[in-house]
Amino acid sequence: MSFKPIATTRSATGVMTAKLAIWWLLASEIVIFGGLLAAYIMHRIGHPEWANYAVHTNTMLGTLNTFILLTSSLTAVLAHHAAEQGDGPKAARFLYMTIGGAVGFLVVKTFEWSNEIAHGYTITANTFWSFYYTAAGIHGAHVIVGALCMLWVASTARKNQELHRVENVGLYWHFVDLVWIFLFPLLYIAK
Amino acid sequence: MSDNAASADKHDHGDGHGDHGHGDHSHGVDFYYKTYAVLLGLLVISVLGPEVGEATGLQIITLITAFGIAVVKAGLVIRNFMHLTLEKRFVHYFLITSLAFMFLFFFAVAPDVLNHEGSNWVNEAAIAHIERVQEEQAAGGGHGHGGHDAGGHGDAEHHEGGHDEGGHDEGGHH
Amino acid sequence: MIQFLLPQASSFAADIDNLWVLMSVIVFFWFICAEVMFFWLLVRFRYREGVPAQYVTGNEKHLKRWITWPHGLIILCDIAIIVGAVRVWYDVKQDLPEPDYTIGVMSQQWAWSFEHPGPDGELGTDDDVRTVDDLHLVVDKTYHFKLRSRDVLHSFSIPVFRLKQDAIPGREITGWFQPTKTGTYDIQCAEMCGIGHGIMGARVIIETPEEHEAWLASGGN
Amino acid sequence: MSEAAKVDAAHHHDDHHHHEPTFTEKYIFPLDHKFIGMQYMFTGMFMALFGGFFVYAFRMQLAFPGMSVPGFGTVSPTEYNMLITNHGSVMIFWVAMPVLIAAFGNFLIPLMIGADDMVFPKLNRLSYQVFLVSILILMASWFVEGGGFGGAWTSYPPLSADASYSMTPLGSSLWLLAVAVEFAAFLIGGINFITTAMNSRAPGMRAKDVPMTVWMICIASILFMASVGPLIAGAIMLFFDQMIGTGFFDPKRGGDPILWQHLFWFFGHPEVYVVLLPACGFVADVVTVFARKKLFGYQTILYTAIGTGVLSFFVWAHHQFVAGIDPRMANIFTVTTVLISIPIAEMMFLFIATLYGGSIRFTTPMLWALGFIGEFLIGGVTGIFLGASGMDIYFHDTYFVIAHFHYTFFPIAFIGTFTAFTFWFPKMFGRMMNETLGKVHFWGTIIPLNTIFIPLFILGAAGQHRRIYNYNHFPDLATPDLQALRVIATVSLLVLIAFQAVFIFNVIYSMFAGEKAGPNPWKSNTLEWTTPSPPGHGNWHPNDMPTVYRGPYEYSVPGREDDYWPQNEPT
Repeated sequence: MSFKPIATTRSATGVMTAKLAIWWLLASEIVIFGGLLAAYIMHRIGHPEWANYAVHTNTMLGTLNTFILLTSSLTAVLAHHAAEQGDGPKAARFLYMTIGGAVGFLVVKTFEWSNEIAHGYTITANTFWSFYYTAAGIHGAHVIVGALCMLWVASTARKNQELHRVENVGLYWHFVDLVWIFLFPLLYIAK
Repeated sequence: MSDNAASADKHDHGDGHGDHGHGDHSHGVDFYYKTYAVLLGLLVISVLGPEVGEATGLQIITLITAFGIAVVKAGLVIRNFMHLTLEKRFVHYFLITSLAFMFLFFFAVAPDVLNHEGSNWVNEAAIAHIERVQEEQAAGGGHGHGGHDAGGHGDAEHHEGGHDEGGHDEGGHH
Repeated sequence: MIQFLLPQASSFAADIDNLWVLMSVIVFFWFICAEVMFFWLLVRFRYREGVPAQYVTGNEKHLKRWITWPHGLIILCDIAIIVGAVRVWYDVKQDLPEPDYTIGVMSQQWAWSFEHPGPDGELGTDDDVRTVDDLHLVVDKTYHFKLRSRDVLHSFSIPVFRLKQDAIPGREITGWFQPTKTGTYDIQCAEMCGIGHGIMGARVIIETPEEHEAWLASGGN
Repeated sequence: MSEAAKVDAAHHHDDHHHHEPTFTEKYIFPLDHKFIGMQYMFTGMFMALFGGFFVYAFRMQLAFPGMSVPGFGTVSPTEYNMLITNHGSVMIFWVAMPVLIAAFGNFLIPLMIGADDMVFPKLNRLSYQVFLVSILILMASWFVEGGGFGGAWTSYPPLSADASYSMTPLGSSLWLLAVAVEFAAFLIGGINFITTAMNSRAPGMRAKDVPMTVWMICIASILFMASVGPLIAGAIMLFFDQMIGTGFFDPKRGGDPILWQHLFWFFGHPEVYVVLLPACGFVADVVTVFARKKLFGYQTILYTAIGTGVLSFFVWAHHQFVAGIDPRMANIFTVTTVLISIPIAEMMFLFIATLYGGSIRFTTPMLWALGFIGEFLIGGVTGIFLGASGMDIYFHDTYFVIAHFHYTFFPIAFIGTFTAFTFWFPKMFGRMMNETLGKVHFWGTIIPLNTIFIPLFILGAAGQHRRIYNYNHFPDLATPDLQALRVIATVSLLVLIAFQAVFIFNVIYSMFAGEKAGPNPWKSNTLEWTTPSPPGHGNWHPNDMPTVYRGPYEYSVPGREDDYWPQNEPT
């Protein structure tokens, strides 16, 4: 039985503590991705020759990944819905589906990257590819972290414990989805 | 502060969500599926947009479909999945502030990094780099080799450590 | 004031020193006011037996004006400082006068190399004179310098000119100065550039036209 | 509190006290915010010894070039660069931040808002552990092949990005990694502070009843969170440049070294206010207690703090005026930079105004707080010279800059820490510090502080640049007069360092042999003084958590017997 301080149970702002922390976490994530993407966009506009590099990104796989992440966002929100109804096992099932989405995303990513690296488009090839791998890599790290967190949340939710965590991990997951929603046009669509 | 006590109580019994305190915001499952359907529709449009843009030669269509739709999709996820609209006002404020700082960052840095020349300075290296790569791309059809060669050039130049060779003399490298 | 520590050897050195005087007057006025007030309050309201502290919230009109008036005055002073600073900045960095000569300045780890226009007065011709760590200038002539770096960041700083500009690899940055005083002075590197940063100095030699011609005639030795 | 909550709280309490925490649980891997705070504090002070040793070594080299420094040996240029770089990074990232924000934030926030702990004790512990890892990485970087990183704490590429320029292939990567890991630690800690301060306030505590220290640490954490992102992204990019050869900041491959400067200073300038604001908070709390006065304009001080915080995001490029940014941008940044003097000057005025009508007792903590105001004013006004673009052309990267920011950072990091440490020492250890030793330490620090840095202002005005290990290579600077100033600064530094021994002795002596302090030795209002010194686990008895009835600065209220009025005393 873990010890929980009285402080954690208070809510002077009216927003639950854990959720408030998640919102602050997302605010700090916005500036991390914001700084990186602002730098990328500046280079992208300033370097017309990058259009010819961007041609080599695989729009098909990018679209597939967007589809996977959107779907996993749906299952995440359905898990939240189930948790709201107090149905822990159902929420856990939806979370497992979301984790499945995360794994699928990473599998597609691995396939995509190994294909690109095999064609010589490595991270050191030029600055476009450096940004491509760095941005997608940081995002991928968030996907992995999100999947691990969901695994942990699902394990407690299954037992109908700590159901508020389902929504919080869901918020984080939606944010990961949001970042991808912007990475997708930046890296794949705009050519 | 009876709020605190109540939340403390419920919290410990494992149904921490009941005490949300914003009244009714439990959308039905249908609502989520509908949102999802709209998102997928937008995804299809954003993928088809550039095709139309290329066909008609209007790059603006590509940009609008790519980024306009990204913004719409993001809005839908934030509103319908993250329920930000039901959140307290101050949450909006600090999220928007972080975002605003990033725009500030972009517009303050762009004059130095996006532009390659300005008041009394010229970024010769960037201009030479662009010219050289574009020449190569034109010569080599632009496809297939771009990535590789630029990397090679970078390294080669690096060791020479020169400033003014500009790379023109290496145009026919591949 | 700065001229007592270091001579003014360029046309805009006096502007910068005057800006220093303007800012010092404003800034030290406020500084002295604040410190005098501070120490006076410390002495006046030190603990004395039987004298209780007053209950003051800070919203009393007659007390609050001690904050709001300085507040307004500081805004005025700030405007004066901004106007002074921007004018000097504009003259030194943005608005370059027509040059008599142009020189090239190349920085690298850890030396300066200078390209002087030869007898024809044009840079980029065959008679250019290249030197390392010695910059020869003619007094009272307007110069443009083209500043570059071969490897890492450096900073081209001539304290007697009150001039400083970082060199960025890959960029060519243009600036200007007009020496007004003959003599030999320091050039320092002012941006961290590695192990030899501490020895990356050079000398600027400001000569009369005759001396400079003689130097050119000797082939730059 | 409702009945249910009381039962609930009691349940928690019993549950926890079934097993007394072992030594390891209590001191090595504590969850209690007070012990984590102590860990941060003593780790930070330990790191200050390194920072102090570095400055000792390189100041000796500057005053007596080429001499064999006792305890170090001769300082080579490589070592000199390593010393200045690590002096700067250690003092800011591993001394000022952990002590001012993490240590006092951890110790004070829950106590001051009447909570039993931070909201996420385990995250809190994790934050300290991550911080400790960053220290190990940093220390490793000093001893690896090629030596520690020597590219200045700003770490500008290409010098920092390419080992063939910096000659420290491992040192620079490890240094960067240490900084990044340290940021992660403070992000975790910062979110914890903000959430705790926002959500876990005692019943009845409104926003305007929160002590200034809590407000300031909270605002500082928000500033940190909102500004550090671009630098984290930049650190990853720079790390890739170093380790796998990408070209983000390499101009020859389409990158741009200026980008790093922006990423760095977008964080770097708000960082100044991240450490400044907590120190201002301590000063506000200490000045009110020893002047027995209500804070002059609580809300105005709050607004000036928020205003300073917001404005601090608009000024960063004043560090880059002559660093190759477009000169037109400098005009905009001059305006914003000079304008930031308005809120910060007003805050200082309000602190001074708080003294008006007071009954000032010159105890050691009060002396430190007053010392902060007096000294920080010097740092503040000299900053205006550097923020004004025209003047900065000359002063950029000279010793004027060094003197300026040490007149801000020394008051912040050391005077601010001594203020808080001497003031809350009774609460931390249950004993009073020795006043005589405290005053000796105060004067032994304040006087050398000025004799160190006033000569540096003059050296800067004479055109002496930073980061140069031996000025004999520059004929204009190798004059005996200027050398005399360097010697004065170095000798003063030795005096200052020597007097810190008094402090260390005082701490150890008072910890074991000091006079016993009651719960409220200073007759202060805020909640931390309503619990025993040192507070037990959970700070208050769970059935007796404080409720707040008034603001924190109700001193000398007319018509009351006592000249203080604790926040939790029912009307």
